[in-house]
Amino acid sequence: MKTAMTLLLARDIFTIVAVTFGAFFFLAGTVGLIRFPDTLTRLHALTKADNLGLGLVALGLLPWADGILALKIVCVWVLVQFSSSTVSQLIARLAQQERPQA
Amino acid sequence: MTSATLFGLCGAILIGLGLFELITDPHPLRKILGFNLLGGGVFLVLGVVARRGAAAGYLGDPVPQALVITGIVVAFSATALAVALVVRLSEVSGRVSLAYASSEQTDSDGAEG
Amino acid sequence: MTDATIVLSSALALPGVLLLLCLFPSVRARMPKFAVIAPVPALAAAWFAGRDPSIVFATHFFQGHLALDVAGALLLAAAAILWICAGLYAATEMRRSRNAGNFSAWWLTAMLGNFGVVMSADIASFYLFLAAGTIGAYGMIMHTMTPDARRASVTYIGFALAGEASILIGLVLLAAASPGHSLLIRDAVAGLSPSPWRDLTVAFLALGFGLKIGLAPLHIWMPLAYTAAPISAAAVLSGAAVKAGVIGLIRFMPFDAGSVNVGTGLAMAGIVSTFYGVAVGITRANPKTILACSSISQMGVIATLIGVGLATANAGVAIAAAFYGAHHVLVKGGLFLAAGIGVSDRRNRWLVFVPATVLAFALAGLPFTGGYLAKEAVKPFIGEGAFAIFAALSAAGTTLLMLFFVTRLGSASHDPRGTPTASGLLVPWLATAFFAIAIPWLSLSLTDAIPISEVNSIADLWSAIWPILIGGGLVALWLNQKRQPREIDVASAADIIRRMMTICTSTVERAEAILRQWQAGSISLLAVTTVLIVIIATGR
Amino acid sequence: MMVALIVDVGLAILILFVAGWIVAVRSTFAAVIGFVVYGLLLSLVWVRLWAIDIALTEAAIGSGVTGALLLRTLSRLPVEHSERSANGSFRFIAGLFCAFISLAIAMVIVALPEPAPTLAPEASAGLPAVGVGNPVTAVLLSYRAFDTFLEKVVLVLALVGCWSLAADRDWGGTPVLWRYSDPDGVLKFLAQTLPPIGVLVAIYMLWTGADHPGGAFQASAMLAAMWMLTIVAGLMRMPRTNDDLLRLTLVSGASAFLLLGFAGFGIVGSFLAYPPDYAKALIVAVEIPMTIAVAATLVMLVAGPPQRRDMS
Amino acid sequence: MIADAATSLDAASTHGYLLVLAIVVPVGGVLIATAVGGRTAERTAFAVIAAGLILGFAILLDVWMTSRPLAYVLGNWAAPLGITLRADGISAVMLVTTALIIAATALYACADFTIPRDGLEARAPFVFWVLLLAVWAALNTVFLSGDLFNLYVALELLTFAAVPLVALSGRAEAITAALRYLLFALAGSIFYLLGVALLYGAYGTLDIILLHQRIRPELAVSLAVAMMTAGLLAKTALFPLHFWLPPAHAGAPPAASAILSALVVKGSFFLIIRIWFDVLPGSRSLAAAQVLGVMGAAAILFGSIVAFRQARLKLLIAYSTVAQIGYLFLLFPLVVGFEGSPWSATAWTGGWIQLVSHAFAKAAMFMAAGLIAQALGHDRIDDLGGVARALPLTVLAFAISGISLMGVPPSGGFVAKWLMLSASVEEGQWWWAVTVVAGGLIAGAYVIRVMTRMLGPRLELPTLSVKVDRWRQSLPLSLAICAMLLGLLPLQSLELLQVGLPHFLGSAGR
Repeated sequence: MKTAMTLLLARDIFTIVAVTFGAFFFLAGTVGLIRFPDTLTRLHALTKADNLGLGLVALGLLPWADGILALKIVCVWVLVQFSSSTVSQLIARLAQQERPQA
Repeated sequence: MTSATLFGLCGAILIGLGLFELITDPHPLRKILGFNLLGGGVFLVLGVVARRGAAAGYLGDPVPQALVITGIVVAFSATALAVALVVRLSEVSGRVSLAYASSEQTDSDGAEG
Repeated sequence: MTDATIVLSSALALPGVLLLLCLFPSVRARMPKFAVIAPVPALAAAWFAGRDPSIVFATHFFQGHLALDVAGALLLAAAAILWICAGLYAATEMRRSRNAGNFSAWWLTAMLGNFGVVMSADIASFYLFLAAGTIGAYGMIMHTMTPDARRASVTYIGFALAGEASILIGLVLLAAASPGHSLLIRDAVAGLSPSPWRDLTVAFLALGFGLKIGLAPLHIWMPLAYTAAPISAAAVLSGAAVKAGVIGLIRFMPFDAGSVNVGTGLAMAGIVSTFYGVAVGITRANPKTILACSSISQMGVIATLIGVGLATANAGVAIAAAFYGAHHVLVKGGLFLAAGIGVSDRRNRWLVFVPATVLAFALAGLPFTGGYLAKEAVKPFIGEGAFAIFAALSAAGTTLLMLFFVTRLGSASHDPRGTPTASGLLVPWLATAFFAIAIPWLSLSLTDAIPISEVNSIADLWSAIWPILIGGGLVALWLNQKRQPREIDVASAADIIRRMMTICTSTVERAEAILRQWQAGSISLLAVTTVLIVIIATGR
Repeated sequence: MMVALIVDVGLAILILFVAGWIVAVRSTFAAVIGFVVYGLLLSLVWVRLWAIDIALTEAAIGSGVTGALLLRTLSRLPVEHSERSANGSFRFIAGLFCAFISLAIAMVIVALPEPAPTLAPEASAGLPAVGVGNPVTAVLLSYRAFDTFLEKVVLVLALVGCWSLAADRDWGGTPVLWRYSDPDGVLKFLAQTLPPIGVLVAIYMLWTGADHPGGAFQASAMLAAMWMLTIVAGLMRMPRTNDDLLRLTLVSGASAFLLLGFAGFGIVGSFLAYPPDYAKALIVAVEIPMTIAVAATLVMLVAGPPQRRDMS
Repeated sequence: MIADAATSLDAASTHGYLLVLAIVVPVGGVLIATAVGGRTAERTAFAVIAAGLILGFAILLDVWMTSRPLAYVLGNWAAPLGITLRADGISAVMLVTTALIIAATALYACADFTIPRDGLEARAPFVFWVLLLAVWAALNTVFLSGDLFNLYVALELLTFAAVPLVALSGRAEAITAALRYLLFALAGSIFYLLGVALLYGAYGTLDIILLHQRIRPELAVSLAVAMMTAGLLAKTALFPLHFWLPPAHAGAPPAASAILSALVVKGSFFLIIRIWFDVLPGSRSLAAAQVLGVMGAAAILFGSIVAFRQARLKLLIAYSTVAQIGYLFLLFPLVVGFEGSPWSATAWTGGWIQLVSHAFAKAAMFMAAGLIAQALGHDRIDDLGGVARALPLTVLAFAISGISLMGVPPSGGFVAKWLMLSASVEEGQWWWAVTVVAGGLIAGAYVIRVMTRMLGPRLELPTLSVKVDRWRQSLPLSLAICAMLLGLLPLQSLELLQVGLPHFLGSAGR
C-alpha cells in the first residue's frame, strides 16, 4: 500500500523532473539558435539540445503510457532523431559549401 | 469568455491581416500568403462554430470540421495554381508583378492562332 | 378579314422574302431589278383599304397586329408608288456600283420598315419596323462610303437612335397606361387620357417623332443625309421614309383627349422649321441640299397642323396630315430624281425642267395641282384666322425655295460632256411626276374621307395664287443681286456635339485607367463590402 | 480550466504575432518560413479546439505541403526585391477597411446564439448506417460525400491548370523536383529507411481514420512526403506527365467515387448511398485509391508544370 | 420536423436522378479526358455534349410540365445532414442555355483545338477540352446544388476551370490577367465561405430551403449576406469590381472568351440570386438592393462608354460585357420590395431574358471577333474595312448580336429592356428606365462604330491570312439568331421562370 503510494509519487517526481529538463533543453537550444553567430554553431546548439530535450520529454511520459502508446512515443523519438540528424547533416554541408573560404 | 470565442476573435483578426496582405502587398507570392492567412482565419471561424456545437458526446460538431478539411484541400489547390501562374509569369516576362507589361493591356494582341 | 390578313401580310412578306434572298450572293447581285416589284403588294393593300373606309384589320402576325385605315392607306399608296419608281431609277443608277447587292439589301430593309410602320397596329411591331427603317436608311446613306457619306450616316443614326430612345420611353409609358395592358395602339392611346403622365408620354413621343421628321432644331441630320445618299435613296428617304414620323404622330397623338401644352409646343416647332427651312435652303448651292431644306419646311407645316389638332383636340387633322404627307411623298421624291438626272443632256432637258417647275409650284399649292388639294385639305385647320397669314407665308416661302431650286437645277449639275440621259432614269422620273399630280385627285375620287370643299370659288383660287406670286417676286429679287450662294456647314452643330461627346468619353476613359489598377479594384472590393455590411445591418 | 484558458490566450497571441510578422517582414523568404510556423501553430489551435482530424490535415497539408510548395517556388523565382507599395495612404485606407471587417466579424462571433445549433446528434445517429466510428469520416465519405467527390475533381483541375502553364514543347515532359547531389549518401540512406515506416504509418492512419482521428488526407500527405523524399534522394524518378499509369492514378480517386455513386444507384437506389452492411468496407475501398490519387496529385502539384522532354 | 418538411418536398419529384446525371456526366468526361488524353479528349467532349443537351432539355421539360421544382437527395441523407440537388425554373433555363452555348463553342473550337494527327497530345487542345467540360460541370453544379457549402466547392471548381482558359495563350499579358483574375476570385470565394460559416454558426444548416425557413433578420445574417454578396460581386465583375475582366476575357482564345463572357460570370450572378431570393426572408434590405442597382447603372453607363473608346474589337466586346452585367443588377431594385406586385414578376422575367439573350449574343460576338481576327491577323477596329465582303456571315452574326445588345427589336435584348422599362415605370422608379435607355443608346454607338468600319471599304490590300470556311461562320450566326428569336417572346412575365421561387412573385410559389 505504502510502497504503491511511494511508487506513484516517485513516478510523478520522475516525470516532472524529466519533462522540466527536457523543456529547459528545448529553451536552451532555441536561445542558441537565435544567439549563435553562424549556421554550424546554431545547428550544433539546435540538434544537441533538441534531441536531448525530446528524449527527456519522451522518457518522462513513458511511465504514464501503456504498451502500444509507449511504443508510439518511442517511435516518435527515434524517427525525430533519425530525420533531424540527417537533415542537420545536409544543412551542415550546404553551409560548408556556402562558406566563403571553403 | 470561452477559449472557443477567444480563437474566434483570433480568427477575425487573422482575416483582417490576411485581407490586408492580399490587397496591399505588390508581390504576388505575398498575396498568395495573404490569401492563406485569410483562409486560415475563415477556417478558424468555422472551427469555432464546430467547437461550440459540441453535443451528443462529441467535443465538436463533425459537420463543420469536415467542411474545414475540405476547405484546406481546396485552398491548397488554389495556392498551387496561383504559384504555378506566378512562376510561369516570371519565366515569360522576367518580372514578378501584377502590373501589365507595357501601356496596360491594350497592346495584348487580339489575334489568336 | 382573312383576305385582309393575306393582303396586309403579303405587303410585308414580299420585301421580307426578297431580303432573305439577299443572303445568297448570286441572287443579291440581281436584286436591284427584283426589288422594283417588292412594293406591289403594299400598293394592292392600300387600294384594298382605300376602297372601304372601314378599318382593315389583320390580327396576330407574330403576335403583332396589322391595320390600315384611310390615312395609312393614303401614305402607303404614295410610298409604294414612289418605291416602285425610285426602284426603277435605282436599278439603272446602281448598274455601275460594285456592291449594288448590299444597297438593295438596305433598300429592302428600309422599305420593310416604311410599310410596316404604316401598317402596324400594336406598339411592339410599330417600334420594330421603325428600327428596321432606321437601319435600312443608315445603310443606304453610307452606301457610297465617301468620308462625307460616312459622317452623314453616323450623324443620321445617332439622331435617329436618340429619337427612337425618346419614342421608346413614350411607348413604355403608353403601354403602362394602356387598359388591361393591351399593346394595341388604339387602346393604348384611348386609355391615355386618364393617365397621370399623359403630357409626359405625349411629349416624349412628339419629341421622338419630331426628330424623325427633322423639326428644327433637331433637323441637323437631314441635309447631311439626303445630300450624301445616292439619288434613289435620297428620293425614298425624303419622300417615303420620313413619313414614318408623320404616321407616328398621326397614330400616337391623342387627338380626342388633346394636350394643349404639347400641341402648342409642336405647332411652335413646326412654324419655326417651316421658315427656317426656307431661310437655310436659299443659301445652299447643291440642289439635293435645297430639297432637304424644303423637306424641313414641309414637315414643319405638317407638324404645325398636327400640333394645332392636338391643342384643339380636333381629330380631323389626322386625315388632312396624311393627305398632305402623301402629296409630299411623291413631289419630293420626284424632285430628287430630277435633281439626280440634272439637265446636262441638252436634248431632253425640258423633260426635266418643265415637270420639275410644275412640281415646284405644286408644292407651293398652285391651283389644279395636287398641291392645291393638299393645301385645301389643311386649310380648315391652319388656313383660317390667325393661321391664314402663316399658310400664305409658308406658301410664299415654298415658292421662293422651290423656284430657287429650279434655277440651281439649271446651273449646278452642268457638265460639258452632255452625256445622254439613260431612259432608265428619265422614265421613273416622269412617272413619279405624273403620279405626284394625279394621286391626290385620284384618291379624292376614290374616298370621300378627305374633307375638301368641292367648290373652287375665285376667292379660294386667289388666296392660293397670291402667295405664289409673292414667292416668285422674292426669288426674282434674290437672284437679281448676283450673290453666289455660299456653303454653310450644316453639320457644324453635329461636329460640336461629337466634340463634346469625345471630351466626356475620354474623361471616363481616364477614370477607367485608374480603376484598372489592382489597388483601385481591391480597395473598391473592401469599400463595397463595408457599405453592404453597414447598409444591410442598419437597414433591417 | 483557468490554466487552459491562459495557454489558449498565449497561443492566440503567438499566432497573431506570427501573422503580423508575415505581413510586416520585408523578405519574402522569411514570410514563407513564417507561414510554415503559422501553420504549425494553427494545428495546435485545432488540437485545442478538439478537432484532431483538422489538426493533422492542417499540419500535413496546410503547413507541410504548402510550405514545401512555397519554398520550391521561391527557388524558382528570380531574387528581386519586391517593390513595397510606397503608397502609404492606400495602405492606410485598406487597413481601416480591413480593421472594420475584422471588427464586424468579431461582433458576430461574440453574438453567436446560445445554445449553439449543431448537427452532432444527427451525425452520431447516422453512424450505425455508415458503419464507421469517426463522425468526421462519416461526414466526409457518406453524408457529404458529394463535396469530397467534387473536391477530388478540384484537385485534378488544379493539376491540369498547373500543367497548362508548361511551354508547348515541354508538354508531356517531366516535372522537376529538387535534385540533391549527395556524395556520402546520408539522404539516400534516409530515403531508403524512412519510406517503409512512412507507408506503414500511412496505412495505419487510413485504417484508424474510420474510427479514430486520421484518414485519407493525412495518409496521402504522408505518402506524398515519402515519395518526394525518395525522388529528391534520386532513388525514384519523376514520372512523365503523359504517362498513362500516372494519369490513371490521378483520376482514380474521383473515379472510384463515381463508380461508388453509380453502385449506390444500382444497389440502394440512390446516388452515393451505401448498402448498410457493406458500408464500412466500401468506404475503405474508396479511401484507398483516393489516398493514392491525392498523394500523387500533391506531389505533382508541388513539382509544377512539366519541363524537359528529354529527362530520361 | 422542418427537415421532414424539406424531405417530403424533395421526395416528391420522380425524375430527380436527371439532376445527378447533369452534374456527373460532365465530371466523368473530365476524368476520362484527363486519364486517356490524346484525341480521346475531344471525342469525350462531344459525347458528353450530346448527353448533356438531352439532359438539359429533359430537365427543362419536366420542370415546365409539372411546374414544380425537381429535387434529388444525395445518398438518401436528407438535409440538414446531407446535400440536396434542386432544379427550379431558373436552373432549368440556365442548364439549357449553358448546354446550347457550350455545344456551339465546342463545334467552333474544333478548328482551333484539333489534336494533331500524330496522336501525341498537345498542350492547348488537351487543356481546352478538359476545362470546357470542367466549366460545364461546375456551372451545372452551381445551378442545381441546394447546399451552400457544396455551392462553394462548385464556385471554386468554376474558378479553377476558368483561370487556365484565360492563360491558355501563354502570353505574358494573358498570364498576368489570369493571375489577377485568380487572386481576386479567390478573395471573393473566401468571402463567400465566411458567410457560409456564419450562417451555419447561426442556424446549424447549409440547406437553402431550411435556411429560408429558419433565417431571421439579425446581425449574423446581415454580415453573412454582405460578405457573400460582395465576394460574388467580385467574381461577377460588377462595376467597380470589374478591373480583372476586360484583359482576361480579351486575352483568352475566342472560344474560351465566349464561354467566360457568356456563362462563367453568370454562375456567380446566379448564386447572388439564390442568396437574395431563396435564402433571405421576404424582408430584404431595400437600401442594399438600391445600392446594387446603382452599381449596375454605373456599370451600364461606364462600361458602354469605355467600350466605345476601345481600339481593339475583343476589348470592346469585353467592356460591353461589363456594361451588360449591369442590366442584370437592375433586377434587385426592381424586384426587392415589390414582392407580390405583377411588376416584380415583369422585372424578374426581364432580368432573366436579358441574361440569356446576352449569353447568346456575347458568345456569338466573341466567336465572330475570333474569326475576324483569324482572317485579318489583327482586331484593330480602325482597320476592319472590307471584312463584310470577306466574311459576310460573320459580320451578319456580329450585327444581329449587336442589335440584341442595343435592345432594338426583334431581339431578346429588346424584350428584356421593354420588361425592365415597364416595371421601373410602373413602380415609379423612372431613373432606372432612363439608365436603361441611355445604356441602349451608347451600346448603339459602339456597335454602329464597329459596323461602319466593317461595312466600309478596305483601306489596304486584302490580306486574308487564314481562309475561314462558311460552316464555321454559321456557328456564331446561329447563336446570334437564338438571341434574336428570344425577341418573339411575348412582352409579359413567364411562368416558367417563377417555378420553385418560394415566396415573392405571388404566383407559382413553392
